[in-house]
This record gives sequence, structure tokens and C-alpha cells, in this order.
Amino acid sequence: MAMALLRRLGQTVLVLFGISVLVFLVFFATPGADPTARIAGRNASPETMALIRHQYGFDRPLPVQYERMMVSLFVTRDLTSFVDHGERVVPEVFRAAPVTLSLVFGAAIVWVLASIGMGTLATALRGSLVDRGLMILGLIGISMPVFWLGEVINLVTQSRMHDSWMFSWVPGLGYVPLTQDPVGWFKVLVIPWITLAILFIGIYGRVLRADLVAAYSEDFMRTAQAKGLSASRVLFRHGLRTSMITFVSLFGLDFAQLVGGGALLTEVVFGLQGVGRLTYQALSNLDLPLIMATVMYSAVFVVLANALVDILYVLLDPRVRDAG
Amino acid sequence: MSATHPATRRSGPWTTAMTTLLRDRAAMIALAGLLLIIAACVLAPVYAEDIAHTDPFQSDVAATVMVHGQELAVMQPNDNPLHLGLTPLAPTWHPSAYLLGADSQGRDVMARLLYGGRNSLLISAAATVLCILMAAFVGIVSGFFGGVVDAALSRLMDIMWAIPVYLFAISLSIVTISQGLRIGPFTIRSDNLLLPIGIIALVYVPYAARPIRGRVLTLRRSEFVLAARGLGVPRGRILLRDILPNVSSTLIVLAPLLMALAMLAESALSFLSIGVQAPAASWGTIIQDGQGLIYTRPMVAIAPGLAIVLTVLALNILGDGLRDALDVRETSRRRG
Amino acid sequence: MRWLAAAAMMAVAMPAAALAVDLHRGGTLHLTASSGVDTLDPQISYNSQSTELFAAVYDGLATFPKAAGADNAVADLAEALPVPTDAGRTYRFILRPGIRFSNGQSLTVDDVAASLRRIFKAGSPTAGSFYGNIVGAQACLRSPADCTLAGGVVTDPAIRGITIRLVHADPEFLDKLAWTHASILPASAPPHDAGDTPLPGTGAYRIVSYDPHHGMLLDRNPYFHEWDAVAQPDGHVDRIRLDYGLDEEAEITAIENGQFDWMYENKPLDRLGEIAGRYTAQVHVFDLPSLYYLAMNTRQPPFDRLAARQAVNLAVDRRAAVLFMGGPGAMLPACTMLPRGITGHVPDCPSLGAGSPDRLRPDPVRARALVAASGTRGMRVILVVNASRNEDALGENLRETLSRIGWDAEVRSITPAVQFNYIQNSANKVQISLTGWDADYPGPADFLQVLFDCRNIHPGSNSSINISAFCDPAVQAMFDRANATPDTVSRAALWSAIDRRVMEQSPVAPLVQRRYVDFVSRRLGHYVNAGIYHMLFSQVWVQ
Amino acid sequence: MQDELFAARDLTIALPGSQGSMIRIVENLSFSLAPREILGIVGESGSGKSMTALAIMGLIDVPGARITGSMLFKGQELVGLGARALRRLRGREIAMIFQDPMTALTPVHTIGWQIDEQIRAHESLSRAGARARTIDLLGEMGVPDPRRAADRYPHQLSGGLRQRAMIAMALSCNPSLLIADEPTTALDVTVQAQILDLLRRLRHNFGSSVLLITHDMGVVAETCDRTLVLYAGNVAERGPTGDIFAHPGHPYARALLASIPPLHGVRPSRLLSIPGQPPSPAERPAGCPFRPRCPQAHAQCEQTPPMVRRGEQDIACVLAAPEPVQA
Repeated sequence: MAMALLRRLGQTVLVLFGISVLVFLVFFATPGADPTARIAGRNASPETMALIRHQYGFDRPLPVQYERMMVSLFVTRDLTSFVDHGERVVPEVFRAAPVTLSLVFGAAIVWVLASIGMGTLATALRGSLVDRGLMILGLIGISMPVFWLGEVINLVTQSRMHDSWMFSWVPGLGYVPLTQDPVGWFKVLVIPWITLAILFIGIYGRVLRADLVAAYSEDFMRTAQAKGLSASRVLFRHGLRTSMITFVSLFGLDFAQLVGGGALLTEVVFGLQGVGRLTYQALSNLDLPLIMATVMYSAVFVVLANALVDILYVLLDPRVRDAG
Repeated sequence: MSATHPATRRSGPWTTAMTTLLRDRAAMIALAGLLLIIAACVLAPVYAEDIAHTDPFQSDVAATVMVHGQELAVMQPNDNPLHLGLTPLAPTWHPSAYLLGADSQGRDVMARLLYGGRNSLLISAAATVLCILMAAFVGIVSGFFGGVVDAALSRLMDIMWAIPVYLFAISLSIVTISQGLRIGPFTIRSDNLLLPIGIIALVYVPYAARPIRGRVLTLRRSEFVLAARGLGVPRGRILLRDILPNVSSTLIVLAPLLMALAMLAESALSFLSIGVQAPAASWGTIIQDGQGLIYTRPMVAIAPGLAIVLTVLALNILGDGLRDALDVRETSRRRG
Repeated sequence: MRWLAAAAMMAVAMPAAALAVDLHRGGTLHLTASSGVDTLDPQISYNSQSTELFAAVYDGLATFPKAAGADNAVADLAEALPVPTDAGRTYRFILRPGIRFSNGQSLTVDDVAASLRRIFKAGSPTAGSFYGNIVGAQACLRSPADCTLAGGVVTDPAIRGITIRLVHADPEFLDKLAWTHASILPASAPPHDAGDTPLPGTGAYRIVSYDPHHGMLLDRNPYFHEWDAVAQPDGHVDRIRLDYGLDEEAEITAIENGQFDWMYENKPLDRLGEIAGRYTAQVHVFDLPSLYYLAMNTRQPPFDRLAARQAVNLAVDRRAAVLFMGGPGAMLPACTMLPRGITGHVPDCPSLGAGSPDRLRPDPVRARALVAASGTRGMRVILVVNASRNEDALGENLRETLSRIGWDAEVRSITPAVQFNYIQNSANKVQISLTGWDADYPGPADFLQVLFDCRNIHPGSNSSINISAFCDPAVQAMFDRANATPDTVSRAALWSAIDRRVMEQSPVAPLVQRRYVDFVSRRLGHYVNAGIYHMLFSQVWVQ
Repeated sequence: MQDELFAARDLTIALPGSQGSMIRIVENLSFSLAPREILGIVGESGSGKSMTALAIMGLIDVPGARITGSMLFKGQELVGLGARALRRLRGREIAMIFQDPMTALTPVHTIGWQIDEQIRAHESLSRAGARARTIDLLGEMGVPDPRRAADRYPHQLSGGLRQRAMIAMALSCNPSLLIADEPTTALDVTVQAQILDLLRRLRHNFGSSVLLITHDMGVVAETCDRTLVLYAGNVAERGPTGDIFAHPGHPYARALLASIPPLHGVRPSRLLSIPGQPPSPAERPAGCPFRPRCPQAHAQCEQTPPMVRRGEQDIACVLAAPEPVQA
């Protein structure tokens, strides 16, 4: 167990190293990305440029710059932004994390429950109009770009129908900390939760239905029926339980990516200052320290989530355990 | 088990599949819908030139158009005292002119929608196929061989999944501005559709590969694979005959989803001048244009969105039909 | 207690008329912006959000008037603006007495001298271009750590005197001193970019807290008293809160709903009609010294040919540009590089043979002939624009124009984070680009000399503001002449002549001049627009 | 016939085919089963034998399937019985063992969990009580160390143990009727014999009747009291096993008997010595369905053959002329 943990840890370090080197190289290979002129300000004289280059160490060889950046990111944790001068990126990411966690956890609950409901209902009624309708709804959910959906929802709830009884409860955009005002927190997040969840409800509902329907052609499902179990017990305890592999795989990837800042468009459109919005700003400003911090943060979650998914596989399917 | 073989041998599997498919009414309707969409996109020039009489690649702020006997400005100035803003023509619901209205540059949205479909269908279909192939390869190899191979491939997937694609896209867009991307003797210009196809395919490989790997991990321990191994069947043959058919249902479900995602992802790349370049259109870029008009002309963003939904829907129903038709295992077992 | 003390001080300093009870005093002004400023250091920040905010927080020896209408620099921390002596090279200031920083410290001439040195030590972006003319400045630029400005800045604590000596005469030097980078800070300010730590200032407000991703809070400077209502007026609101995080569309909606009083970002084009139609009284529009133009690289084909550059100027459809960028209320067609409101601006288009930019029509026939004559017909031309929704339509329109007159034109949009630096670097071989220039201060040199001085060409550098790499000896000589001309009227004529000469050489094709569209909440009153500071946060009231 | 446990009369199962047609998988099937009797249904794949089993269980889930005729179980009509009532019978009164023990058990639950589940679905028993019965059952089925076996997952057990677990599960509620669908096909020969032995003992230990479905005449011979030979959805012959084996009346039954594989040693790759394959239900010829493959086919076979009674055998063949009765 300790060995496996160590191995996984080693792999994680390798992944982080690979990503950070790639990001670093790509950044400096991009014409115009050199931060000197952007830090120095427009129309900076060559002397000012030289001063900035020296202050920030851009005159050092790339490996040295990389090493210095990694040290100040992971060891001293005082890496500062190239765009917001003096801003320490590590605390900034950790300050943004609760917002993202609030958004993603809520959305995940919504989408897991809704997609299981949708997948099982469609399977139970497979071939019926309800089944068809749910699957079409799912596809519509998938085909709606989240940013567009968010803007339309904002258009309706914040502008067009803001004063109607239906949406007068909707607070202005922005985040309210859970610790400060739980009700306000819920009100502010409930629409972003649903918006973010819609895409995933579509994907997961459809994937689950496909796997469940496939499960119904398995012998053990017939056995379960032959045992005289109720239809719902057959569906949930036998069908669902064995059809979660795809679901769990995707969930691991999606959840990790979102917690790591992948919900950037949702955060941007609803004005939530989470890791996603930070990532969005880092990328649109090409702010290498902040890019590095957010990417490393998200990579940690991706690796962690995949490790968790592997553990879940084992819990879900004992056959995988014995495969060693 | 003995049941399957006589059943498949009786008539060719392809003929059986074809007849099954042809009998599937929903699949046939979906196929007809898909062909209709493709035909409409192929015939885009006919619509633009002979019906709408418009050039969907030419911006024009001063144009006027006759609708229901009324001459309307395509870009309508707002009658506010401050002379601020300019609103494109609303949908006329009249096929001869601006059926779906104009976009922010005074171009006919319907005509652009038809032209845009060509790019969207091409890019998303190619990217999806490429992605599925790569993901199936990675997922199966990773799940089947396990051990070091699996660890290496899985961490590679982790890297790909965690990497900020947008950064790469920005970089690529700048690198390719003047001279294009040089790979050996080949130079890829930034308007080459291979770029978005390749990028999108790569981006979603981890997403599709991971669940496939999960399935294979389970299958590897399942009886028929163990039995086949016990009998000394070569690994390659097990992969092809036992594992691949079993992950195909996952693939068939993922494919239309990937297509929808690809159509949207394409627009982000296009925004950075990778792939489809202005004035050319794709459904994704029209949605992008429409986002700037959501408060005034929502149809610009809704119409391409609907086109994506319909296409993906048709493909999906067709995919289900195809799977039912090809899945000898399932049908024969039912008959038992 | 502190508030009482401040009030007592104000009572002493304020004229009797102002003592009348201010019914509008108090409350919190809620501002919104997508994200923060580059740095809180007023000597380094180069961002119009900070220019607007810092107007109420920091002062220089001079300032631009914080009142509507006027735009020449006025005295701020100095008692008066001096008339330069020594052939326009020596400026003698007397510092106002009794002014204190927001940390309580008194302002002295040492703070002034230290602040001027700090421009170089901390690496202010304009250290070279604005202040490099001060005696000793070149040494400071070369070796910032050892900067003394010896001979350039001389103080006389006894009379609170500060003398600044220049190498060459600079008629716009007072404007440059009024610019935020010459803000006066305590001498103890660190000799490097202060980053996100606020530095004490002398203005009516002080920065209490700041996070570039969450917001900024300002409250009253407890040591402030009003010494000149035009230079640094006292504020109405007690607090200014700036929240970061919304995008433009959401900001508009939030102001409509009364959630915020003002937004920083440009208003999205599709909302202009809505706000101007339904909230007309809350919209304020005024000219900005700001241009969108096409920069043509005079060292890259085809624009190394004069005829090719002139063809572009003849062919571009400025009326279409106005419409694509928000309509006649938001944009003015421009055919010269000195915008309306800047000394030397002429209201016609001499080089294009039209009476006024409004009547200017594209002339594709002549343009096509010029392209043919330049021998570059059929050449591949790539126009580099910002990847931004607002510039999309204009970029596409310009591509069509370039194609129509004979080139194989394409448009490439790159992320705004690097576009501006990318197009400056000669290594990138950009042929033509769409860019913009906002004045720091409303003077002609800030347009013409900055953008077309041979000395602002730095090959291979991302900071080479003469994007066209335009170097014309005639223009260069005219710069020197203008700067040496003390008389304002004849100097204005000279700048007009330079503008005309530049337009004849066509290194750029000006398209439109921006007008600023401001959208405020219903409750916000006493809107005052003051030139480069836009809306004055200290002057508006919310109750 | 009062003591019949189960009786099918003219059972016809039709599935929807293309263009709204119905394909009759099983036609006019009649048979009965006495308490504690073992009836074998023999036929090749596609003969409809598994479909018959599923029909009894009410597990045909093909949309649009039509079942006509009658199936009486303990006097209760199963055709058209509501889903809820059927479910109450399933597992409790009628249980089923499937062909492939490798896939018929849910892979993610332990054997014990799955048997407990069935017990608790039909009887209000505590978790511990159910488990105790499970362990007893496993022990009775000859599973060594049943306590540990109950905590194992299906893939951790050998095929034979799994089939024993399957049978234990099927018997867990003392069903009156056990349907075993090819219970030994997937097992190797020695295990096969043990399982068949187990089935034979059931009627004494549990009092169950068994409907054994197989394609293997050898299995029938070893196990069944009576036998029903099914060909292409139709009864070819039925009667006491001994009689059929001694004097098979139908040419198909004769062919089947000729192809009994040896119980030991290598199995021949093809089990049937009859050339050709059974027709698919959609292409079934009029008249005797065996006609195309029958070595003795003649003109009369184009008519639906009558059911000829010979002793205790019923034979669906015109050739089965009454022979001199011997006993």
C-alpha cells in the first residue's frame, strides 16, 4: 500500500513537472508573450526595459528562470503576477478555491442526481416517448454552450424578467461566502449550479442509459428478474451498480477539471471569483505566474481524481481488484 | 455461446446489419434528416445566390433590403437622442431575404448558417473519428496491458487533460500568423482545417480514453477473455474479437457527444484565428457572433445552436440504430 | 476622533461659502470593473482605471483640472505653475504649505525630489519618454540605483522651492508633470514597484484595501483639506468601493438594476442602443483624445511604398468604421492623427482632399490605381487585429477593403494580451495592424512625437511605439522646431503642419476617434467629466 | 391429471418481426409436469426451448411479444397474469437456473449477498437469518466451506461452484418448479455429472419439479423422467425418457440420439449428424418443419403432421404408424 502510494506520488510529480515545463516553454516560444514590455508599460524606453528585465530575471537562461519560478511557486510560495504587480499568486488561488468548490460541489450534486434519475427513468421506460424525450433533452443540454446559456439566463433573470415574481428573488451576480450568509450563498449559487450542471446531466444521463440498457442484455439481469425482485431493485442494485464504470470515469475527469478551474466560463458569466475565473484571467492576460499556479493546482486535482477513480473502480467492481 | 455462430454464418453479417438498419424507422428518419442537413449545406451557394440574393461573406452597413414590400435597412440605427448603437435586422421569416435576420456585420444569418454547416460538419466529424480512434487505442492498450504501460499512458492522459489548451491555441495562433506551422517539409497555414481537427481530437482523447480503459479493466478479468487467454488465443485477436466489440457501445454513445463538443470547441479556436477564418463561417463562430447580440438579436446565436442539436440528434439516433444492427451478440442472445 | 480632527482642519481651510451644509455628503459609491489595475504604484501604473481612481488619491506638482471643460495643466501641490526661464528649460516651483500625506506625514520638498528620482529608480514606463529630458535623467536611466538627478532637480527647503532643469525646452513638460507618473509620494516610498501595497498620497481619498481579483476600498484621507477645488476637490461620498469580477454585459445589467453606480469597461456594442434609449439620462458621452488607426510598417512590403500606404488611406471606409464601432454617437470619423480637442487638430482632411471627415468617402478607384502603381498588386497582406468582439467587424471590413483594392488580404486576430506588443516588434514582420492610441495627456506631442519620432524605433523590441517604423527627417526637424517654439499659437500651427506632413507620408491610416460612453446608476448625481480623468469620483454624489 | 403441477396447452409465443408481422417462435406447445417430476426439453439452438422457459417465468421483455394458449401453474393461469403477481411467483414458486453461471451472477455482489437478497425478497427474514439459510443451502449444494464461499464474488469461484451457488439461490425459497436452462453446458464434464446428480436429488430433498432444458440427449438420458423433443418451435416427440430412448418415433429424435456425445473423452465438434440447420422461425416451411432435413420426407409431410400416440409417446410424424404394442 505504501509502495503504491509512493509510486503514485512519484508519478504525480512527474505529471506536474511535464505540465509545468510544457507551459513554460510554450509561453516563452510565443512571439509577443515576453512579459518585459508588458510589465514595463507602453512606450517604455530601452533602459526601462533593461531594468525590468533584470528585476524580474528575464535576462537569465530559461532553465534558471524555470527553477526560480518553481522554487517561488512551491517552496517560498511568494511568486508574484506579471500583470497585477505584487500580487502573490499562491494565496490568490487559495482564496479563490472556496468559491469554485461551492460552485462545483453544488453542481455535481445536481448533475449526479439528475443524470441518475434521467438515465434510470429512461432505461425503465426504454423505447417509450419519455425515454426519447429525455434523451433529446440531454442532447439539447450538451449542445448549448455554457457561456451562451449563462448569458441567456442572466438576460432573463437579471434583466428582462428581473422584476417579475419569478425572478425577483435572484440576487445580483457575484459571490457570497457560505460562512457569511448561508441563505445568500445558496441564492447566488443556485442558478450557476444548474447552468453548469445542464451539460453534464446531458452527457451522464445518456451515457448511463446506454450502459444500463446494455446491462439489461446481460444474463445476471435476467437472473435478478428471475429472483422475483422488484423492477426498481433490479435496476438500481444490479443494473446501476454494474453500469457505473463509464459514469465514474467521466465524473472523475470532469469533477477534477472543474474543481481545478475548468468551470471558467460559468464563473466568468456569473461573476464568481473562483479558480476558473482566475485561470481565465491568467490566460487572457497571458500572465505566466498565475497560469502556472492555476495549472499546477488543477493538475493536482486531475491526478488526485484519477487516483480516486482507480480506487472507486475497485470498490465498484471486485474483478478489477483481483486484476492487481 | 454456441448459439452465436450458426446465426452469424447464415447470411453475411453486413447484409443482416443493413436489412436490420433499413427496417429501423427512427434510424431512417434520422438518416433522412442528416442527409437533408448535409444537402442544405452543400447547396448553400444556391440558396445565397438564387434565393436570398446575398453574399454572406461581405459585410455591409449601408445595405437595404425589400421585405414584404417595405425597404428596410439591414443595419438599423437606434432612434435614441445619443445616436448610439446599431441593430441588425431582425428575422424576416421570409426566405428571399434575411430569413433569420442579419448578424453584427449586416450579413444574412441563414446563408451563413448553411455555409457554416460545411465547416462544422467536416471539422467535428473528422475530429470525432480521430479522437475516438486514438482514445480507443489508448484506452484499450492501457486497460488491457496494465502495469507500466497503463501507468505511463494514464499519466500522459493526465498531462493532456490538465494542460491549458487555450494557452497552446494562443501560442499556435501567434506562431502561425505569417509563415504557418512548419512540421518537417510541410507547412500548415493557420487556416488549414487540420489544425482544429487535430487539436480538438487530441483534447478529448483523455476524456474518451478513460472510460474505455475502465471498461477494459473489467473485461480483462471477465470469463470469456480469461477463457480465450487460457486457450492460447493471441492477444491481438482477443483485443479485436472480444474487447473491441464490448467497448463499442461506450464509443457509440460518446461519439455524438464529442461531435457536439467539437462544434463548440472549434469556435474558440476560430476566435483565435485557428481553423475557420473570417469571413468564412462555422456554426460555432456564428454562435460566437451571436453572443455579442444576445440582448438584441438572440436568433443569431439560437439558430446555429439548433442546427447543432438537430445534427447531433440525428447522428445519435442513427448511431443507436447502427449499434442495434451490428450487435449480433445482443440479438442472438435474446433469441437464445 | 480622527474624523473630528479632519473636520476641524477643513473648517479652518475651507472658504465660508463651502461651509454650507453639504446635503450630498456621505454614502458609498459602488463601482464595478472586470479586474484590477496593473499596480497600485501611481508612478508605474499605466492603466486608465488607475488614472481615473488615482486622480482623487495622488497629486503632482501640477495636475489636469478636476472640473469640466478645461484641459491645460494647473498647479496642484505647487502654489502656481511657473513660466519657464532659461529658454524654456528651467521651472521653479514653490510647494504649498500644510499639506499632509494620508499617513499623517507632512509634505516637504524632499518628498518631491525623491519622487522625481523614484520615477527612474522604480522604473516608471515613461521615465525615458516623458522625463528623460531632465538634467541627469540619462544617467538615472542607465543606472537607476544610483539616480540623483543632480543638477536636474534642486530643492531649497527654506522657501519650499523646487527647481527642475531640462536639457532641451519642452513646451509640454508641465503636462507631463501633471501625469500620474509624476505623483508625489513620501520620500520613504520603496525604490521599486509597490505592487499591491497602497502608498500614502495627498488626495481626498486613500486606498484602504486592494485585491486585484476582488476589489478595492477607498475612504477619506483623514489629513486632507481642500487647497484648490480645481486641483484636488474635496469629495462628496465617504467611501468608494470597487468590486471586480463581472463581465461587461453583467456590469451593464447590474447598473440598470441599481447594484452599481458606474462601470469601468467599455460598453458592449449591442447594449448601446438599450442604454441610450431606455436610460438616456444616465448616459454621458464626451470626446476622448483616443484614436483607432491602421499602422502600416514602412519597412515591410507592400507598405514600404508610399503609394501603397496612400491607397489604404484613400480606400478605408471611415463611415463604416463608425457604424461598426457603435454608431455616430460613440465614434467620430478621423482622417488626421491629432484628434478633436487636441491642440493643432484641424477639422478637415487636407491630405485626402475632403472638407471634413464626415463627408469623406472611400475612393477605391484611385486606391486601386495606386496599388497597381506601387507594383504590389496581388501581394499577400495580413492584417493583425485584437481578438475581441468589438474589433471583429471592423477588422473584417478592413480586410474586404484591402482585398478590393488589389491585395490578397487576410485578417488574423490574436489575443489582446500580446497584440499590442507583437505588432511593435520588427522581428514579427507585421505588415499592417489595427491598433489604438489613447493620450496620456491632451497634447499633440503625445500623439505625433510619440508615434512618429525616429528615436522611438527600437528594432527587435516589443516596446517600439513607432509601430510604422516611420522616420522622416522633415518631420523630425519639425518636432524640434515645435518644441523650441514658446508661442502657443504658432506652435499649434506647427503641429498642424506636422500632422499634415505625416498624413501625406501615410505611415498610418487613422479611422475613428473614440467618444467615451459612460453609464451610471439612477441615483448618481453631479456627474462631472474631466478630460483624461473621465468621471470624477470625488465630485459625484449618491445621496 | 389432477396432480399436475404445471401444464402448458397450445402455448404459442410470437415476436414482432419486420413490417408488423409476427414471427411464431414456439407453436402450439403442450406439455405437463407432475410434482417431483423431471421433464427434459431437448432441442437445438433456436428451437424455442429457452423462449419457453422465459415465457413461463414471464421474462420475455421484447416489446410487442405475444403469448397465447394457456399455462396453468398450480391451477393458476400464468398467461396474462399481472406483473406484480408474476413477480411474487418468480423466485418463490418458480425458480430458474441459467445456462452460463459465469455471467448469470451479478459480478459486483458476493454470492451470499445475492442469495440473501432473494430470500429476503420473498420472506421477512433478518439479515442474519437469511445468511444462515444461505450458508446451509450452499453446504447442501456441496459447496465446501460455505461460510467463506458466501463472502466471495462470483469471479473468485470456479464454474462448478458458481453453478452450485446458482442452484442454491434458485432453491432458497423452496420453489415447486425449478427451470434449469442448459445448467451444465458451460461446465466441464466431471462437474457436469456432479451438477446433474445434484438436480436429481432435488426432488427428494426439496420436493421440487424440474424443467430441464438442454440440447444434450446425454444429459436427458441421465436425468429426466420424461422428455419433450422440440424442433423449430414445434413438438417433435414427447414421452417417458426410457421409451423415447428405446424407440424414438420421430426421425429428428432418432438423429439426436445418434449424436449423443460420449460422456468422457473428446467431444465431436458437431453434435448433430443430420445435415443442414434448423430453419429460422421466419423461414419455417409449411407442414412438417423437419421436412427439408428429413431423410424420409415425402409428399405427405407438406401437411401439418398429426400427433400420433404410441404407447406413452406422442410423435408428430406421419411415419410413426402404430406399431404392435408390446406390453
